[in-house]
Amino acid sequence: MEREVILETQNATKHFGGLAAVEKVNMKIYKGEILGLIGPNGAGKTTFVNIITGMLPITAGKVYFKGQDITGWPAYKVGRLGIARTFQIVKPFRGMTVRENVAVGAMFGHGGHKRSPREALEHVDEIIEFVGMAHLRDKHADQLTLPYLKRLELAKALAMDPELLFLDEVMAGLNTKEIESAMELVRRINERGITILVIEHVMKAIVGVTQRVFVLNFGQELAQGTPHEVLNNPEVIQAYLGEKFVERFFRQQKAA
Amino acid sequence: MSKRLLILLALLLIAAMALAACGGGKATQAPAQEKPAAEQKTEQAAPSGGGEECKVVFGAAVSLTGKYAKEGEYVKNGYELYVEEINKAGGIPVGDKKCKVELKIYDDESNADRSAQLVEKLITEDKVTFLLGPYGSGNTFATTAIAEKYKVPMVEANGAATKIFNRGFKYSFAVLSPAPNYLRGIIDMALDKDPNLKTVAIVIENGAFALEVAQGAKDYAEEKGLEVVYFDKYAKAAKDVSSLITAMKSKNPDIVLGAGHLQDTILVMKQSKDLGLSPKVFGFSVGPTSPEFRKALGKDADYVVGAAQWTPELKYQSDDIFGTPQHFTELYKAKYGEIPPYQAAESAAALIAYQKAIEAAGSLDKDKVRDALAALDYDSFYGKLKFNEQGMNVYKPMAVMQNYTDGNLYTVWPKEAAVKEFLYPFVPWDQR
Amino acid sequence: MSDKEKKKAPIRYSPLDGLFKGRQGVLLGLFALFALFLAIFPLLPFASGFWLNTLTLILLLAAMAIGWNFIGGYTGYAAFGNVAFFGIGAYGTGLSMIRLGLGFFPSLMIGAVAAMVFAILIGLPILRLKGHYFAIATVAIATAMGEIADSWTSFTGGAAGITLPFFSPIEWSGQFFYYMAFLLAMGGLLLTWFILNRKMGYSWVAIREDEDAANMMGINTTWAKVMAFALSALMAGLAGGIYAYWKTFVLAEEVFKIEYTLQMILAAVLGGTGTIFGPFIGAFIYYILITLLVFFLPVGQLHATILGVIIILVMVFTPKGLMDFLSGKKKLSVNALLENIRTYRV
Amino acid sequence: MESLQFTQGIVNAILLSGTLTLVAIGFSIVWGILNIINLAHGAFLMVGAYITYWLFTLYGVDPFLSLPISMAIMFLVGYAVQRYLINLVIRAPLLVTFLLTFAMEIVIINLATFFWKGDLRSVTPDYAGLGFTLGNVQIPYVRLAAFIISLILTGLLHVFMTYTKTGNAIRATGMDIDAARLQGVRIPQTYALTYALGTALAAGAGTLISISFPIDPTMGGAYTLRAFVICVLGGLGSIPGVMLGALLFSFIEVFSGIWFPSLKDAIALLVLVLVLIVRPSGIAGKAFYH
Repeated sequence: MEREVILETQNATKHFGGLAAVEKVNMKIYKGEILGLIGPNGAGKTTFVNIITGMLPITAGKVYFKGQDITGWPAYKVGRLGIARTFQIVKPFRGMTVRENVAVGAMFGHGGHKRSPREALEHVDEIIEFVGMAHLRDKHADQLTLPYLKRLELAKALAMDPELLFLDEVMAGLNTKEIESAMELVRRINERGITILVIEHVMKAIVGVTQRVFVLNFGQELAQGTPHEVLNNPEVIQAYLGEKFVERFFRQQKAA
Repeated sequence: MSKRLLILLALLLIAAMALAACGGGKATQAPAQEKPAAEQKTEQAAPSGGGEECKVVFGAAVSLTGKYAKEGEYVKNGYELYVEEINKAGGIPVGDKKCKVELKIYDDESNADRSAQLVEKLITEDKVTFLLGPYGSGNTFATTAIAEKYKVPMVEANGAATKIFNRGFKYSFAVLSPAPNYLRGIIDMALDKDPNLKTVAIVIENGAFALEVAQGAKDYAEEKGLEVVYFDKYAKAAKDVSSLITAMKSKNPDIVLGAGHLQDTILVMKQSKDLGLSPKVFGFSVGPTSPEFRKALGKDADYVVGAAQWTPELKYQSDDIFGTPQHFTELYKAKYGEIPPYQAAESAAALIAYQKAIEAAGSLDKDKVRDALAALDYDSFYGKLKFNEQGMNVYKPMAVMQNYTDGNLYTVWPKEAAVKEFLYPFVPWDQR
Repeated sequence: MSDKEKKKAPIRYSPLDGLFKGRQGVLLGLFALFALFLAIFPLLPFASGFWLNTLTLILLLAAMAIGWNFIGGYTGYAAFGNVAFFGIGAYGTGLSMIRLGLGFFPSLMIGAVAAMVFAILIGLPILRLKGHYFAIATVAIATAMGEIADSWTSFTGGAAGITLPFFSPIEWSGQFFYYMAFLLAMGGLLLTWFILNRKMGYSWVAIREDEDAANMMGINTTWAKVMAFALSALMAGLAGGIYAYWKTFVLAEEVFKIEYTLQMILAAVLGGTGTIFGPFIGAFIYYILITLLVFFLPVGQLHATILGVIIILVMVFTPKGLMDFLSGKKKLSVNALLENIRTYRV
Repeated sequence: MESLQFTQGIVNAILLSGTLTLVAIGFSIVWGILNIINLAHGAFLMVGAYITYWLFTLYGVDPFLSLPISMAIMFLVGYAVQRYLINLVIRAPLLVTFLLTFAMEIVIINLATFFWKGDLRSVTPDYAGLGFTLGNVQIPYVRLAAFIISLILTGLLHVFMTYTKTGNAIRATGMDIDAARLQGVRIPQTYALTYALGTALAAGAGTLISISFPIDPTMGGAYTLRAFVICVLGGLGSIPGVMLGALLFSFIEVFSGIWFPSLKDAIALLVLVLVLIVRPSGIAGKAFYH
């Protein structure tokens, strides 16, 4: 059975001056899945998300969301259409309380046109509870610790009622225990019917939550497949760990 | 907590009120006092019967700080010198008695908003009898409107722009010659010396006063058969006029006239030397008559002529408290240690205009004095004091002073007042 | 949502304003008293022309500061050229009265609309600029506008300016302009309150805190920013129009002077940027400070110096304004004053 | 005769660009490294000019000889100001440093007016106003000298920033403050040093300006604005960029001064806004502090 494609890029390309940050990437995201996007530092993962979501103008190529061409749309339109994202470097609205932060998503996001600020503020209680921040509801965002800021990012994105959610390194900087609960959270979000693209360096998380993984290197597709396939792909290992390491790795394997 | 807040806000309110009660400015004399309105009324009314204390209070907002601080000081000096002298003589005669004169001066910080605000304070809070002018056309423009609103006469001495008087105001009078007349004396003098002069270049500071000066000069020059080959303005507070000098030089004018103020006049002279602009006559509306001009330029000030509303050498005779320009100069020098600039003289003249009008009216009533001012025709130490329908003194000629090679300033025009011959022509920079 | 949940989470509906945290009643009451006092002020026996003049100046400043707060305080764009809107409002009103022979109110509308349109036209390109670049672009535009008005003799009257007729009857002009300024300032406060309870208010604050995030969350940031700019222009433009008629003349060097921009920013900063009442109270604080300085300093020339020192001290110790202390959000203490340095020093 | 206007204009513009380079370069360094728009820049320039004036008037020191003195004095002042004032709030939001330096300008200008009065003053050595003619074009000695000295100082600065350890530390701080810290660069001192360099260069420019133009306490503001325009035109963070920006600006200023004298500043400022909109990184530049 052909799975329903929720987002598709065709030859998506982004150049900064002469530098190709993303080069002709073709990616399909299927409805309901959790897709992992991995790659070494500087591989263009965040840039890729930026050009899809309209944070950066795309140089060439096309982006389709549920069959609709959204290439070059401004970010706010993309957001209202049902694509939400978190930021690798957290971007809370520091002058607002947690509730207000999340309510902004409910006010302006997908379906936000239906809500007044008052309704949005009421609406977000459930989401705040869902991410486990009910006790911090009326705290100012600038009083939160990093793990909670990461969760706040999630809550803000969720409040937009997205169909597709990009999670950009929500687990970086967290300790093992925090990662565990974040993974659990991602799974539960997915259970709500939200398709998720996870950018992550924490391999454990990738293996733990994703069904499929897409690898970028130097802005180009390197591989895709199940987490297991991809992580045992020598090219991927080489890209990640450098040639010397790979040689040593295979020597050791042979020796073993 | 909310109690603390309440107290804070209350304090704020009280502070605001207390402050404003003291007024927006600092009086230099006679601290402000709250007086019941009734008492004030009797004070303003014409004095009846002797014995009672009688005084006239003149109020003014003058620039003691800010960009006109220097000129403002001259104005204040002029006002104060008159007050000191008249009080020595017993005061201003009103009817059959003499009234002491008091002066109330605030600092308007060279700011038109402030000036208007302070004049409103002088009228409504301090209840002064009459108003004197501030320094500069901008501030005068703002304050005359307030005087008009409250129907209090204002004789001003330091706002020459005619647009101040084009509004049909009834209560504003100016003792100085209006702006368009400023450069006429210089043109007359130059043509008198050398009728072969053909071309004039005029550079203008982009300001109300200077624009009127320039337009007046242009009209007059053309009337006298001169060709105006350059006529352009530079921004107020310009720091570099090289481009205009370059443009003027390419026209090779016989006469260069500058309409502006001291600072830009100095700038024009400096850069004319830099760029080798040497006409036969260099003349300016404001600047060359000020000691600052010589200080800033040194020898390069030589030969430059400037317009003057008044000079210490003029040959006026009067029966006013000063008598002659020379006597005024002596008194001023004794009190302030320097030769009086014309701003001081015209400021004192404003008070003389009041004195004569009050004497004629025989009363301190504002409307009566206004009518007397409108009818005034008096020869003072400063020259003729007579106002046209608009309130301008168009009857007094402008004098011309020249920076002589001996480092002094001399009156060189009009001929009857000249103490030295007009040095002509301007010696080109490269021949010095 | 269940009833139980509603009970345990009381929602504050206008929480974007720092002043209103938890003590709405008292403050609103106090403010209402003050507003009432201002409303009946001209009827009081000691309300002389000077008093009206002074308060009119303060209220106009307050109105402009309230307007600046939209773009500078809530949206977080350091606009340093709001005087341009004041000037355009003044010229628009003045020219409509003189050249078109319109009455004051239609002219005022024209002036204000002109200021808003100008804000939208320049806002679209320059609101894409960030930080310093935006700040200086606004300064540049304001300065250039002043110079153009000063030189365009055939249209604006150039450096000679334009002269407006007096308000008639002249005896009531003090009261008339006082109430105009009063209504404008009060209208500005209401407008702030209104916007903060709308999505617009949330978009402004979101943009201030993080524009990228705001954009990604579905906020049309360009629209929101331009609206903030245009509304601040509206306030300044109305103030300019009232000012022009009040002073009966419009002169480029007066209505475009950068001091006005500085004054509105200082008023907003002193009171507290990004709060409803901050700019309003700040205008009074600013004026009192200035008056205090003029009064108690024997050397006139030094009061600007002292004002500068005060700004420096405020910037170093309490750049968020005095509002935090006034509203009890922070306790006034040495520690609180040093907190800013601890946060921002290198 | 129109051609004289044109050639003289070109010469004026080139000579002006030297001084303006010096004016803008200190401003550019402070902006680029510290990310501060130093609105007090012009005020420091003015103090430099006054130091020259007083040394000349009171002690007869030749204005060109006073250059190192005014630069040294203002270097120390700038160091102290940054170390003990601006460093306290340097990471605060833009509005704070903006208003802080603005307030510093107010304080400096008003103190200067208080102590030295507001009148226009001139440094008038014997050779002031002298010059030679090249064809029809007048070239004043002092402006030529100012031009050459500006270029020399600019060159020295370039050498300092490129080849000395301290210069490299400053540049490293501008590029990546954390990396610089890890390398052992003492940030507060480096910041203070950078600011001191900026004020010293401003003072040097003030000295040179005082020889060709009259000075007064409010003279600085116009130069601050020009420095900003030049930095934007040339792009932040490169010395050649500033030179190019200064040259461009001088031409705009001189020729708009000839053709539309009263719109001189307006034209320069509108060019600035246009450049900002079209090419925010400047014509030649790339920012090195982002």
